[in-house]
Amino acid sequence: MSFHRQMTGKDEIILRRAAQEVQQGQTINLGIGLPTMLPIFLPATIDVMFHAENGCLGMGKPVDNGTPDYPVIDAGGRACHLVSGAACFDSVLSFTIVRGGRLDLVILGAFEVAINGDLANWTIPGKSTPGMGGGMEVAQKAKRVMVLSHHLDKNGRAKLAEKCSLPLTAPGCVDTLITEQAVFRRQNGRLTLVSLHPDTTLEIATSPFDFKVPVAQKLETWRA
Amino acid sequence: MSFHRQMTGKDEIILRRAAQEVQQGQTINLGIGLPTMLPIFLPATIDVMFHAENGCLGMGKPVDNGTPDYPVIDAGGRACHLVSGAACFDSVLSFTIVRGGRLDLVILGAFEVAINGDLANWTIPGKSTPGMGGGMEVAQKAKRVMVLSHHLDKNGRAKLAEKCSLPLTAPGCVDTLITEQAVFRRQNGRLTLVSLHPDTTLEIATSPFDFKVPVAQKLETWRA
Amino acid sequence: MPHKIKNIAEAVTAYIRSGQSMMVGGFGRGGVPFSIIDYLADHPEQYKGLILYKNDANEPDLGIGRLLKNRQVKHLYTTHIGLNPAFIAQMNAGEIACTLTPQGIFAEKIRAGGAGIPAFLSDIGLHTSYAKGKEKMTLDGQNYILERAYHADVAIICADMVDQKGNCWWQGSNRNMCVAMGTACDHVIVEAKEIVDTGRLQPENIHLPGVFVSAVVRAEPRRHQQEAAA
Amino acid sequence: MPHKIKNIAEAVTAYIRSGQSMMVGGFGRGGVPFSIIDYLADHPEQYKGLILYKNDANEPDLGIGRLLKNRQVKHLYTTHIGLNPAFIAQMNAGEIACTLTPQGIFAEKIRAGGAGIPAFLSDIGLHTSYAKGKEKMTLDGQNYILERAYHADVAIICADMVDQKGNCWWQGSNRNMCVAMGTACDHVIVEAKEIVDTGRLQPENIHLPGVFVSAVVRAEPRRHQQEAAA
Repeated sequence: MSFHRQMTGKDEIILRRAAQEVQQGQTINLGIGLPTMLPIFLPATIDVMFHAENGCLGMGKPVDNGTPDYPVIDAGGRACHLVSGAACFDSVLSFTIVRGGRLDLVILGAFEVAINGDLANWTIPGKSTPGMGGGMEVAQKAKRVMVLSHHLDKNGRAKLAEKCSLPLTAPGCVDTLITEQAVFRRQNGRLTLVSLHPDTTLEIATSPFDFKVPVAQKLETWRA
Repeated sequence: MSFHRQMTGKDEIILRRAAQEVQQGQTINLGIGLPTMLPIFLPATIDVMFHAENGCLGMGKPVDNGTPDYPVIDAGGRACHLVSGAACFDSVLSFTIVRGGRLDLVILGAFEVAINGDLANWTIPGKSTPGMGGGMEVAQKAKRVMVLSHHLDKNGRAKLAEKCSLPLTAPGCVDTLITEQAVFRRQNGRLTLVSLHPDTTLEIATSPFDFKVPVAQKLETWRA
Repeated sequence: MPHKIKNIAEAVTAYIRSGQSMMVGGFGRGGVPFSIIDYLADHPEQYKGLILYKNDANEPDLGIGRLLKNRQVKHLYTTHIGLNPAFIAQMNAGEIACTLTPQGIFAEKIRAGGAGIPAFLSDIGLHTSYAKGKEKMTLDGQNYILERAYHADVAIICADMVDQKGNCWWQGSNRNMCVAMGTACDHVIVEAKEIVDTGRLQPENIHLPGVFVSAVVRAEPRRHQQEAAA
Repeated sequence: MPHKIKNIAEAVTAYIRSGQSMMVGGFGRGGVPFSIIDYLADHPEQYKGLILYKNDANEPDLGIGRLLKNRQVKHLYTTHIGLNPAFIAQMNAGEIACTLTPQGIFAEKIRAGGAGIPAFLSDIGLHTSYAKGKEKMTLDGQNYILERAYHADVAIICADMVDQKGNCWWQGSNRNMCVAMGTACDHVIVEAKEIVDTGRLQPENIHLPGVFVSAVVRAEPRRHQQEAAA
């Protein structure tokens, strides 16, 4: 199996901004899709350990010409190298790490994110139910959940909604949402716009919302 | 820690008889004390695997001059070799083996055994409570529980009682009791005398009991 | 002790029947017993009505994807089916039952089955549709789902190195669900990529002791690899 | 990533306080962090009122036997104390609380604490005095004990080979309770018999990944061994 994806300009903006949120020494789980490409954008000075649900801590770079039969794959099925100090284990220990709260950061994609931090990313009933995989557990138990998403979906609707219409992966779990236009952080229980990409304005970024999005009094400078 | 014990003539009779009960290919757990000495009496043609609660399958001969600091000890603290094909693991997997019902045979000592198969071997309240260790689990979950015991305790009372007076390790678990005088097997829910050592008689062997011990219609020849 | 090595037909005939519950190792391709599955898929009339436990649904013509396509499976317990659109269509059409469980809870339920633990408490998915209809329990004022153990008649798993006693070792991320499944079934058939002499695996590094294993079979060259090479 | 190697005083000062709950690895002598325990026993005024979890009570002047003798422990959770008559006397005199649990359930409760499982069902000891006063539950007509997870502030364990990231490997039967304890505590101090360079342990053979480990200290020559040699 594989979840390869061509990177767009928007993707790159999101990934560069997300890389700024990563801290030295963290244990990080990357969801399928966009998050998988984050490591490319991390500076060489950052030393973190990537966790994969299928049973590795210390996932490294993708293997050139790696096949899905390669003995180390990430949770998306991509052949990967291991870094020095990596450990391999079984699914049971892998989720002991997850449910034991050992993940400092998990970076996920989303179908929908609600203003209160609710996350929906595992089923669109009647249409597509890929399954929750390890998503419920990482979303519920990681110390910090960051969602990477385009500001608008394919139909031009904002990914950040007042309320999720789809079944939840986990309630109130999203701490940070990064789109190509803005960064939202959960403050007082609500995702609050705290930073704008230089190419957009507050009016443009908030115009797709049919509800009032909280905006920080003083915006952070966009980092990338 | 160590539970060394000098072997007496009675011990040897019990162990030689017990060795006859072991079957090719079995996975066996040996309790502290007398049972630990069983392997000495097994013929070389018998190929079995000994399980130790602390985390080995495939315990072999004791190490000459082995200290308690030796990296492989049995559950009684004795330094041991591993046989070819042995596996070492942690306490959690060790008891997955036990509770999963993978032990074909467990051989234990006892304070008391009741005629219905009840076993008491972990506490004499107010006097001695060494603790149950792994005893409750092996007694409750092994496919077959065999107790090795002197026919009489130090005070001349029969080890096999109508009812246990001490707190139980597990109810109705004892399938076989071997003493230096007799073999008892549980038949129709009651430990039944099925074989007598040539040096004793039914009258002598049953005289210490203040209750009627079931006796098989046809006694088995004593094997050793 | 007689060694446990058998050929695939012997092992399957001895331990697998129509209507049985069967756990199948693997996450993606690692740990999947492709040769045993191909044998089952090549004999669809003899092995049907199976209840499967498998992390994911593989791809339509690969691994359990073949069993699903042949309609040899009546119920699939899994965590992720995103990669098998043919199966999703079958499921949406009501032709097959499918139970989705969060991946770590899926692993934990299997492990519990192996460890003699009939059920455990968990808060995973408690405030989601996953929790609907599930038994709940309150402990110290917190609400939990009572998760029951999984146990099956037979497990088929693939390991990288296996000795004649059935001791198993896995490379990289190939271990995944295989160890837990190997403890949770009445019989376990291990497909070995490499069979090594007993004693070659270091005792401390054995991932699944042979005591859990009924039979060891040799992995055959993989059909999809042969086709890719052709 | 900064390495985790500290000296014993640093690690103990950083992570251990009077009144804390502490899991201590080991079964017999294997896996027992003797150097860390000796440090605690040498500072009885600074480390007291401890709640200990340990498979067995060691011997009177060895390992946690020293902490018990110094009366630094207020409660011992364990499975076997048969070898420490001094402790048995203390317990019988009511000077220390002691909770005895069947060994596999003891291990399983610790593991559950590490795995985010608050409680599980078990039938071990159900028809014995062990079950008295414990919460019960019925499932499918069967009665079970509800066993609660153990979790502690700190674990001290001893491993045979440890790298700078805290990845651990154990020889022979030394692993015992150490892995489960290493997952079930807020902080874990590993006493290493040998510290090896990161990358030397094969990833597949690591028994406890370093993510669980707060600090690694070097095992000192053992006091009782020195005395025995003198």
